[in-house]
Amino acid sequence: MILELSQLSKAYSQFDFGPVDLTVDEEVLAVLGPSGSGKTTLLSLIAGITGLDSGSILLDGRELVGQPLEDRHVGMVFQEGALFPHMTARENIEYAATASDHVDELATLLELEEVLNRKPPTLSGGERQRVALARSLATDPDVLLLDEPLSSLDAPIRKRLRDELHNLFESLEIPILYVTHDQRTATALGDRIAIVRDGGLEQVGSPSTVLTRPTNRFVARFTGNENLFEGSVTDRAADGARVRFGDLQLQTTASDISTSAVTVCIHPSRVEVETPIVADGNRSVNTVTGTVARWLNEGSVYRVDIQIEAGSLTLTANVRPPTFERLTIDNGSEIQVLIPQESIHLIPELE
Amino acid sequence: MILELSQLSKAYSQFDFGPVDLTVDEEVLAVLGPSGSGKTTLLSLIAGITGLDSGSILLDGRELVGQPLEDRHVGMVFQEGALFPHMTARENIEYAATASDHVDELATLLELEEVLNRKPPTLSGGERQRVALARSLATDPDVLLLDEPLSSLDAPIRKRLRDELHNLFESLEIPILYVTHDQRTATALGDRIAIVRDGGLEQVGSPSTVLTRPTNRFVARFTGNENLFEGSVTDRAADGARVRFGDLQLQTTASDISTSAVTVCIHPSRVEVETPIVADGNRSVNTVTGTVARWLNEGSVYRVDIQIEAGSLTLTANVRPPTFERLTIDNGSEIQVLIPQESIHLIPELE
Amino acid sequence: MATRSNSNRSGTVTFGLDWLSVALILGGVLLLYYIVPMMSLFLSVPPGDILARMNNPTVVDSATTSLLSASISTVVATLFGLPLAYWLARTDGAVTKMVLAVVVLPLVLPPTVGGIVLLTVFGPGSPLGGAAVAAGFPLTRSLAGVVLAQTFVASPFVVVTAKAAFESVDQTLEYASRSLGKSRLTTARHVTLPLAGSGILAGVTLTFARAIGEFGATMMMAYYPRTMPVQIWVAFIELGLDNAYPVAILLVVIAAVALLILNTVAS
Amino acid sequence: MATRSNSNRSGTVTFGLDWLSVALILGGVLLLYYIVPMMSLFLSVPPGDILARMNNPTVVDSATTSLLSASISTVVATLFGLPLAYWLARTDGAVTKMVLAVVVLPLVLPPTVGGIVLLTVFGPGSPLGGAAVAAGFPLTRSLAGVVLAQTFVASPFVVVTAKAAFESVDQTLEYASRSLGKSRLTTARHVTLPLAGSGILAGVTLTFARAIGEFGATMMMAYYPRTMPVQIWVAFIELGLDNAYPVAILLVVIAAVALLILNTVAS
Amino acid sequence: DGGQSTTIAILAAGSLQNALANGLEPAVDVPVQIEAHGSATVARMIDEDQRDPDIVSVADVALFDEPLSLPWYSVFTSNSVVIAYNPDTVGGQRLADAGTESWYEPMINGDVNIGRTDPDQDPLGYRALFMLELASRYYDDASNLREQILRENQIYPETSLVSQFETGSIDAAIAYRNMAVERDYEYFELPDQINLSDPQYAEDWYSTTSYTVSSGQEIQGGLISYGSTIRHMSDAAVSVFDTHTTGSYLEEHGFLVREHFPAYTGEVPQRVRQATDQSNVNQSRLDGPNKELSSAVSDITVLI
Ligand SMILES: [Mg+2]
Ligand SMILES: [Mg+2]
Ligand SMILES: [Mg+2]
Repeated sequence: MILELSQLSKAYSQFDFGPVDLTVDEEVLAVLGPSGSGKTTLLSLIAGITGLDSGSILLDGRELVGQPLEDRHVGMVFQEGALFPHMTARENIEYAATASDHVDELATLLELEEVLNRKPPTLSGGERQRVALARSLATDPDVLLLDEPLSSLDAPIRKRLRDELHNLFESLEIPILYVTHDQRTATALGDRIAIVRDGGLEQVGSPSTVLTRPTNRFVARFTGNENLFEGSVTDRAADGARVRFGDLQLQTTASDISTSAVTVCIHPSRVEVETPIVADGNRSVNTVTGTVARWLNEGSVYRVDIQIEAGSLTLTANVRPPTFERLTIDNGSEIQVLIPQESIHLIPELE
Repeated sequence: MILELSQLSKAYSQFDFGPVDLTVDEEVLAVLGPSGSGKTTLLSLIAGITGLDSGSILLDGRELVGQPLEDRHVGMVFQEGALFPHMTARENIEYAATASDHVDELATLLELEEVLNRKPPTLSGGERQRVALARSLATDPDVLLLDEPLSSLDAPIRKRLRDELHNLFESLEIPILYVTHDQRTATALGDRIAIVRDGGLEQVGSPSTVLTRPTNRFVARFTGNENLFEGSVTDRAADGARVRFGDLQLQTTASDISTSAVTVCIHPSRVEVETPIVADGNRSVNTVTGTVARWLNEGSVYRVDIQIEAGSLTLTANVRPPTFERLTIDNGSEIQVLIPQESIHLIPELE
Repeated sequence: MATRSNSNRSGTVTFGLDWLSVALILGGVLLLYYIVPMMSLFLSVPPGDILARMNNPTVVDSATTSLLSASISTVVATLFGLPLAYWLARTDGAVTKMVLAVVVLPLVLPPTVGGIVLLTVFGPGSPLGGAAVAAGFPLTRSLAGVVLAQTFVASPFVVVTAKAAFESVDQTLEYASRSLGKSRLTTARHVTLPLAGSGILAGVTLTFARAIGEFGATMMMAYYPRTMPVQIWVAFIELGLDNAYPVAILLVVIAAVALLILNTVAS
Repeated sequence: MATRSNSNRSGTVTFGLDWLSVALILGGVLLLYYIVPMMSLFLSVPPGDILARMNNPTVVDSATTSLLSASISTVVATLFGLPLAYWLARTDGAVTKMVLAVVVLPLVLPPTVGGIVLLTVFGPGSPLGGAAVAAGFPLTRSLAGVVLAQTFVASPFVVVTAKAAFESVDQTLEYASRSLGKSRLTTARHVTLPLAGSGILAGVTLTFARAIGEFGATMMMAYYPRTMPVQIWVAFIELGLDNAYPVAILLVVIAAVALLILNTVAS
Repeated sequence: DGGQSTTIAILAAGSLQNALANGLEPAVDVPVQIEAHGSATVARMIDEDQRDPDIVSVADVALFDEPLSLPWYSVFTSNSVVIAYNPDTVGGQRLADAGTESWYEPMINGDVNIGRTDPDQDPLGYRALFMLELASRYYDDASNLREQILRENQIYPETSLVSQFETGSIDAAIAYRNMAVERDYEYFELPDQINLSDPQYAEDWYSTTSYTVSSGQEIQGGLISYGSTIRHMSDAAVSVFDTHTTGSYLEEHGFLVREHFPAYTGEVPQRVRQATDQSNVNQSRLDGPNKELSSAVSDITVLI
């Protein structure tokens, strides 16, 4: 199965979607973007809920455009589950099932045996989403679309279900589009990630590429790259360019920068404040010093804003709790910041 | 202003809330718990939306119980904002404002000048929540209750608004109850955190206490302590007990454990896989070796499941991307795990 | 500040409570306005008289006709009205508004006039009515005539109410059903209708109530077979109120029982 | 597998489309059932005749009475009905169901009987009616009588419809308003009513339409001052349909214009 | 024949409803369907093709000429105008106290709320006016009763009049005798000179009053006479018509059967005349020879 979207577009009064070209193989494509960016519209167009203005949707060569949604064989898991509230979990799944033995099979697969006789309002969020998924799968869909199925769940349940989905998706050999606004979910589940903004695709690629090599500021910011600075390339060499921003001048491994004006992008999780014993001779590190301006305990990590002494820049670093405690970090403490050369990503700024 | 709740209780057909005793000073109390645990009920009882069965709610000595909600002077920011959809943002705030100059003041404070003339359905989630907050503040409330105001927001906006709220809350000198199911938000905003479960309080304390010293398994799991093992204390000394779990025997700094049966609790963010140069003589570390069983890229962090060689235990560690890359971690790689003694928390298990 | 706002607020309380009472009193007055005449009706007749009528074959016949015709009219109105209501609910624009206006217009016409106008369309003298008579299925002076009259007068209620009910059903659920490969009909039967159920039931209730109480149009279209409202009329012009009231009470009781059964069975 | 399900699915399509057409046809038939009699009414009279009636003082008087009384009845029904509807919407349980049943019962009573029963309560022979007459404000044979009759027959519609409208307003918004220190009344006026607006408007529309078309109960309570339905009846008896139809058309036109204005002003 | 089924449909004046349903119907073998409205409504319904009854009977034979125009009819019974009163109301009691001889005095004084029907729409309505006019002349101490007693707010539609009376909203009603008899109302019989029931006063006395209805027709006073005709001739219709116009049930229900009834106007079919003559002979109800009294009984002359 392969899903090929070409020149898909749809104009609303306040919002234009597309044109979008996208091919999804038997893989999980995580569609990541802010609310209102057109993620749900994309799924609605594929499912046939929304009519499109122009474009083509080929599923293994079969044109879906023009077919009513009931004939597309596209499974959709809606944001809040869209379970039929007057049917029990079992009835919801049976309603969809092409074969009746399917129901128990799916119930076992998604660990739903216990809740089959309960009605949706009495189910927890996680159970509801699993029933919705089972219901979609009961039709043996040729494509599976999921619209933020985890967004309303509690963190521990979300984490567990994410793991389950990861395994389940690997076993399904169909194209899967998974819409989310949560970068961690997209990274954990997606074989590839598509970043959506204002009805268009900004970047499509593997999670690590999208996260560490964003093609523009929007992608960078949306994937948690909080350290974005305007800079300029001062020196190009085969093994990497030097870049100046603020009063800092740092060595990078970036080699194919076409413009002089760049956005310097350093993900907070790649800023280090401690040198590891396993120092690696091949990896060169820029070292600067600064003062802690503010810190915030975010549970698993401390977010530390560091005022760089060489200028007026503030660099944010994610610091693990043991490190935070070991270094007795507090407002005003002096701190040494290590920025690996390969962690500095340069985004060319076109005029 | 001080808010004192005593023996607050309310029975529903399927769910009993309380009795709850809680005192909130001029501080932010983050109320953290899974959905359905009674967080919203707590706020509803204080606001007067839900009638209570018994108990007392004193606000600076004034009894709120029995007063209609319009007389309590309790500001409430509802989960989805509950903005009046037929009024513009300005009209929403003006409707509440005791003085008209208040509106512009608040609009400036919350950066709402641009959107004042728009109606709620056209606002983004973050704008909507800021308007809702401005509307509540316009009444000069004596207490502020917030019901998951950020839960429906996109991650970057959530992060930014969380920072703004942090500053705003510090300037308000009233008790603030902030309900959330997101541990990171609770940790970042709360002066104290209250963990709620099944209508009762499980633990109330500072963020770091609740996170690192959970009093039971539920709190531990809900605050992201994924490594929970049944163990037994083998040796008690003044400087800490030794604990055995699985085939491991580790030294801890825990000194006041009354029972022999314990739950061993090690937060994944405190499990280290690299020795820092800044090694600290005072801190003793347990070292074990293991094999990587699975890893998941979660964006800012990799979650790595490590099979401990000494037994059948699986320990989860959060690993920062540079570390992950430096150690070239992959399924099957051997890895050394460092568990600081003070990072091992023991929860007494009472029969 | 606390003092200021407290006094300010307690002022609002008194005001608010007052107005709450006023509102409750207004509602209570309307309720009394329905109850008192009904009580007065029930109290005006000794129970024995009512029981006696229940053995009167004419009254029994008219009760049968009323129940049967109102049931058929309700079924017809529902069967034809729900698709219209669904279309109205799922469409917007000028045409929708005009159609909605057309649905409301039969209410404006006094029922007797409605009956006369229906006669011009369905009476034996009209092409349609003539053909029907020739086919042995007269559209006036027959159960069909009663149903035509009641449907004209009562069906707008189920349309208007069901429209609102359909609007309250989340369209996502319909999309969900169809994305599971179910046709529009299957979706309507298994998803939309059950979920709009209580609103539709309210509309069906209004329609049945109005149909079983319909007099003016029914009298014009079909004086025979007599429905209970016509029978009440006949009893009244025969011997006055004392003669008519027991039948009226029977009508209210029968309709109430029927509505009770309808609402119990349906929910 | 693709082949199996494809054939399977295209089977469903044909079936589904057929039923869709059937549904649309059913709705269309009902719409025709409203339109054709109305057309027949309009086509039966030359426009000149209608214009001529517009200068007839009796007709003008009855039009005035009808518009005035139906407006007052609608206002009264709304004023008294909304609190009742709100209470019904925000309460659950056996009592609520019984009250709702009481609201529906006036529909069951044929309007003429309803009028007679109202007479027993408000007629000059009753204590209440007698007192009103003594006070110079007779409740029958007066505009008050028309309003009482129309309100009895038409107000249930606004109650039932507004109840559904209130139920659709998220109660959280009301709590939000009150937590901002606003009284119940302020909340009702500024939050609940505007948000339930379109549903209430539908109920008000039904009530006005039914009130302006009411004949049976009005005729009993207040033959004078004559409303248009009474005038239509009188015109019919005096000189037949040719005499009555222009008045009926005028009634439909006036009601349609009034409803149009009502719906335009309100939204 | 004309009847499509053996059931005979009778469309009749409302005042006949009870007599027909409980007197005629049990007395005939043929099934009958009776529908009753005000006489004017009956005439309108037929004229406008809304009804197609086999037999039509009205309380004012003038309606057979206008708006209906039927070839023949039978005048078969009469009724009289009475004053019905409700002794349970204050006004009704005053009337009872005043008695048969001076019933009009409390009415003049305004102590009694009286009800009557619309003279523009309903024969009983203008007959009430004729009765008062004649009473003004008949009673020595009464004059101008029409002006003194009548108010527009006494007018109710026929059905409403009964409701008003029975619910105590009015103290007294100017009504037909049979209504009072059938429903056990308290009532005053009025002298033949003013009650419009006696043929001997019809031509010279009753006819001296008149009323112009709103459509411009002037209606002269006359005998209250019920007329009936067959619109669809059949054996069954004739048989029902016979019992309808000559049966003893009429008197039992308070109608007045005069010696010269039934009397025919127009081209009466022979079979009808034969059937009814037979009945009259058999029942010996007629004292004198049957003669056409069209001039005497066509109580109302319509003057355009
Ligand atoms: Mg979306
Ligand atoms: Mg909640
Ligand atoms: Mg969330």
